Amino acid sequence: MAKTLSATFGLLCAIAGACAPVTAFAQDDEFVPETLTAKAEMDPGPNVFVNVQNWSGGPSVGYIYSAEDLTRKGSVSGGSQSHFTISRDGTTAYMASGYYPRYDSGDGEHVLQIFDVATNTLTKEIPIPYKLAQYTDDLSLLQLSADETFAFVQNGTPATSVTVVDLAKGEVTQEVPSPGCFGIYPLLEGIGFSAICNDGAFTTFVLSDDGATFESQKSQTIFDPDADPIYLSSDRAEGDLLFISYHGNVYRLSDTGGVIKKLSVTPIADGVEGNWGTSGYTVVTYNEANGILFVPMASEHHDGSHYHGSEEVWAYDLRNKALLYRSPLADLVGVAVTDGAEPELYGFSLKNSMVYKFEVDPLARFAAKQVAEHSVDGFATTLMVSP
Amino acid sequence: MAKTLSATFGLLCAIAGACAPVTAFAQDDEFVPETLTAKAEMDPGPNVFVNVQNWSGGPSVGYIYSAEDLTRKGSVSGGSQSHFTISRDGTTAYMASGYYPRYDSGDGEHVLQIFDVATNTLTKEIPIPYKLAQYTDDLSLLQLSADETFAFVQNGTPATSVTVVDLAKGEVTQEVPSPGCFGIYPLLEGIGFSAICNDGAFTTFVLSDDGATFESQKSQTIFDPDADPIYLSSDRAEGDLLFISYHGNVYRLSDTGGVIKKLSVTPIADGVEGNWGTSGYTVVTYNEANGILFVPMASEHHDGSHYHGSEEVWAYDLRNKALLYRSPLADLVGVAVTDGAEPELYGFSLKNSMVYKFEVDPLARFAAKQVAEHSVDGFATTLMVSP
Amino acid sequence: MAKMIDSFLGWMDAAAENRTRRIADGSGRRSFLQKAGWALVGGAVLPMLPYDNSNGQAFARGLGEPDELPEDCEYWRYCSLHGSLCSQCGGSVTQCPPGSTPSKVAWVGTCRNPNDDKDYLVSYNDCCGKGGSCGDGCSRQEGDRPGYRYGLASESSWCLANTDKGIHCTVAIVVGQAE
Amino acid sequence: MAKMIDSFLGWMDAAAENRTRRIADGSGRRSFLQKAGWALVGGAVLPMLPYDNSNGQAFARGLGEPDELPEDCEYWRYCSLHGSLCSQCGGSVTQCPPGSTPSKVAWVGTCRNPNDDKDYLVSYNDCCGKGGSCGDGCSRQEGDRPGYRYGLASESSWCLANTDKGIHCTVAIVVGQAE
Repeated sequence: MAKTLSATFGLLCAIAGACAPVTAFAQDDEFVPETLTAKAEMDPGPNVFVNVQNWSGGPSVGYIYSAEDLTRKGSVSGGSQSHFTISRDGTTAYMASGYYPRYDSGDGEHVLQIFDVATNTLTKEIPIPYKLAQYTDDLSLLQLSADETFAFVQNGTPATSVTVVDLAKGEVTQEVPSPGCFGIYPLLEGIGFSAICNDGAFTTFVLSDDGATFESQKSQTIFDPDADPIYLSSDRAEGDLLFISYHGNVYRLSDTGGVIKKLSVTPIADGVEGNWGTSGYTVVTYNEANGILFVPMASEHHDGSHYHGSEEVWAYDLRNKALLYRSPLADLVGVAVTDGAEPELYGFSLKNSMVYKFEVDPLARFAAKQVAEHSVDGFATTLMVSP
Repeated sequence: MAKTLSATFGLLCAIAGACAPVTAFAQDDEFVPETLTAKAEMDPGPNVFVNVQNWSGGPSVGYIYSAEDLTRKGSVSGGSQSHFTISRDGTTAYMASGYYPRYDSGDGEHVLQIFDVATNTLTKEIPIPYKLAQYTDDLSLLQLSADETFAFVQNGTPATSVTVVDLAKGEVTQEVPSPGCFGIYPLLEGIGFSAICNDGAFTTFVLSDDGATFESQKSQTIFDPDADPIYLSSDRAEGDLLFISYHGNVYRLSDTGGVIKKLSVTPIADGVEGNWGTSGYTVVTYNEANGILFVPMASEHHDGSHYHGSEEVWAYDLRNKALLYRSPLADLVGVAVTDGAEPELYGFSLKNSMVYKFEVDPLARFAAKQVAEHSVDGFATTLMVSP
Repeated sequence: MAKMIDSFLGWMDAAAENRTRRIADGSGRRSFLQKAGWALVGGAVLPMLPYDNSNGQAFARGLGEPDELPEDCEYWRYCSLHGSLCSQCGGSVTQCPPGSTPSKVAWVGTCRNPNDDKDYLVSYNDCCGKGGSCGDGCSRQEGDRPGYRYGLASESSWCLANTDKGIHCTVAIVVGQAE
Repeated sequence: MAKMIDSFLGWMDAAAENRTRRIADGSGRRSFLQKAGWALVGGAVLPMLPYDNSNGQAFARGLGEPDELPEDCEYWRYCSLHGSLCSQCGGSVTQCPPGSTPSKVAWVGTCRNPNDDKDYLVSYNDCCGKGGSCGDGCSRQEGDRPGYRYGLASESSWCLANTDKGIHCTVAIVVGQAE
């Protein structure tokens, strides 16, 4: 019985075939069919953000966990090789990433996306120059100005520059050339930032109020990039900038006055047996209330081991220059601590694909022990905690 | 020393900073710097193809291994959720897949890509209707006509139809509606194919020489989709089509004459203790020279276990209706055997992320033992062997 | 298990036929098909609220379920699930995580509810339009059939009819009783 | 190790300065920068054949290497490698796999060759324009510096200056002797 079907009829038949099971529902009076919805908002409360960068041509994701117990509450997703940050109050997330429609060939575009954290929704997408750094994420690669009206985006083609984005207007105001410099460390006042340069100096860029022009000042030499290279990772301590070198030397810098000045260098592993060095990516995090720096460290560190996982996390009293405690927390490559009197420490492990919460005891020399964990799928090097 | 840098100057500086190391090479006369090249062609020889489908918004990949020792020789990459096949001579590969420029939002496109296997290069890309089945790969979802002049692509929106592509012209000639039917099993002569339908019958579609029109014939009921559902997986045996059910019943069908006819049903697990059933995705592969069917099987099979990995691979003599050997090959979800007198069997495991080669001994009741392996990263359900 | 399959088969055959015929309301096959097509696109026939802040507590009516629902693959209504649990990434058993979109179409399973010993039809909808993984995957796939019975095909993406394709996780909605 | 770092530092400082000055040929900084920029885009300065069928046997001249090269991360020229080995997916130590494209730019390491006990400059180029993974990854990263020394930054994609971005694997080309 050969026949020729019309395309229209065929498609309708097929739909019927597919949906017949779906359209069937019960006649029983007591049963009320359930409804399918999307949750409107995440549960409230402080959050931990982990930026999972996709290097395989798929979406990067900012995973959002409860800071309480690391329950996974939601996520926002963007393009490839994301850089990520959040607003100070934790209500807004920013992701700079690349979309490559053919994954492995042809042109793409780079965008800065703004997300409402509560609803996990994209609220704005701003095209940026096709120069975004395709680089392992560090918090210094996407930063906001002090008043959070501008975003600074690290470029690398491999020529380096910084794209300045007016967040209210949703447009790029300029591309600041920062040749031989990398990393963005915003000033605490005004519109501007500093960057680490290839000769061990820093350059500070002070922008006009409209973000359209800049002036720059280069510092004296701050560190020796050959003998004592510093990580991109940084945190603030009482308004100063803290960096740490591969070899565990803490550089405390001031950026007031539009130029970086070196305040002190503190070797935290001096006198500790075992050739300890810093180990990880997000390796500088400072608890303000107690003046304690937490650093993932590994023994027998050597050329090339600086991004390996930790053997321990050290609690170092930066005010009294004293190593207080060495918690045996292995395989961490990123740490973040809250600023309160009772610090909460978070960290994650690439090896174990896990994010962890650690309870820190101020009465026990800031010893840290694990109290929660959650799996993280993918490649992450940065994390942040919101109020 | 505040200064304003011009963007141009800054960029050049940055490039110099980046490339200074690269431009430095030695003056030593005896040293000849090496050159960076791309290999022009893969090493010759028969190949094993494994289609790794990307379901996460990234590229799918057809991985190519030496059929000799499973050395990885190359790959071709396309879009998401690929379906994959090769020409009979193994020189051309075909991939139907989806490109979704924003991964998680907005429109995309579906394409059929043609690759030259030797050079691993894309030679043609043909846009196809945005209806491609986003479905775990089976070999029946992308097939070529007997003379390899047309490609048949399975659609599912979830309405089902088949896109017909003229490969020489690089264009779609028609969309054949196949309501309630799925899977593409090309005829051995002429331009056409059969499909499995929801009532347990098959429909055979015979196309005009230009691929632009078709006539269809529906068969008698072949199997019971409720009681004895068959897999999509199929192979040819002396010109007949072989299918197998979840419960290990082999359906031998003829498609000559433009309609499917049932020739025999052979229960391969009858009389075997342990409630054995078929287990995997690519579960039907037949060695022509010896008339042996190889099937991944698992004991205590139950509703929902049909895609689990194997416990054993059975060698079943289909001519003499005899179970010859049960090789203890665990965790396989796909198998492919060559057609020669000395069969070579390949299989892969999702659990172990491995492709394997097995030596099959015709003198030992076609017992199979592993002789090579190679890792496969990602989700794969199909494999093919080329001459 | 056998009973469930029987029930399932019954539902696929006469019972479903009867019900769909009733829905079709005698207004002709073509008309029914159009309606069915619309219903399918509309999402499991049922009215779908765009957003819900009930934390997934609005369900379980008439199912005799406990207040706290289990989150593992062995939960009864996951009998045909093939996907990752939305309850592990910001959603719930019946809610897509914030910022994702429920799929317009779904596959269906028939699961035995141990709380009342009845069989229910469960609609498995993917949550779409969000990249990245969710929690653990489940692959129970009871009643699964290949694409020749597409409405039971757990191996398909079910974001396929949505504009935003990214599959994030899968929910399980009890949409009816099986007879 | 200390000696290699010393050598590396020497190369970064005076030696490299001397060499680049020679290349610049006294024709002015800006001109040099333009040339260097061009050279960078041209791919590790060296002439690059588009295709090669030598199976990677055309190298190792003057390096005293054995015929068969090791494929593991500990191979001497992989000292600063951060990526997966092209030799494990259809390429070789110096060849991108068929169908992929060598990166136009690269990072550089300084590695001690145990065959002649000399230090060499090694250019690590990504092979671009192909999706999917390659073989095992290596992360030795000796001499690696963050992006403020971009030419040593193994944490960057080096397909970033190619039109086709997909990073497939990484090769290691000996481009010079370190002094």
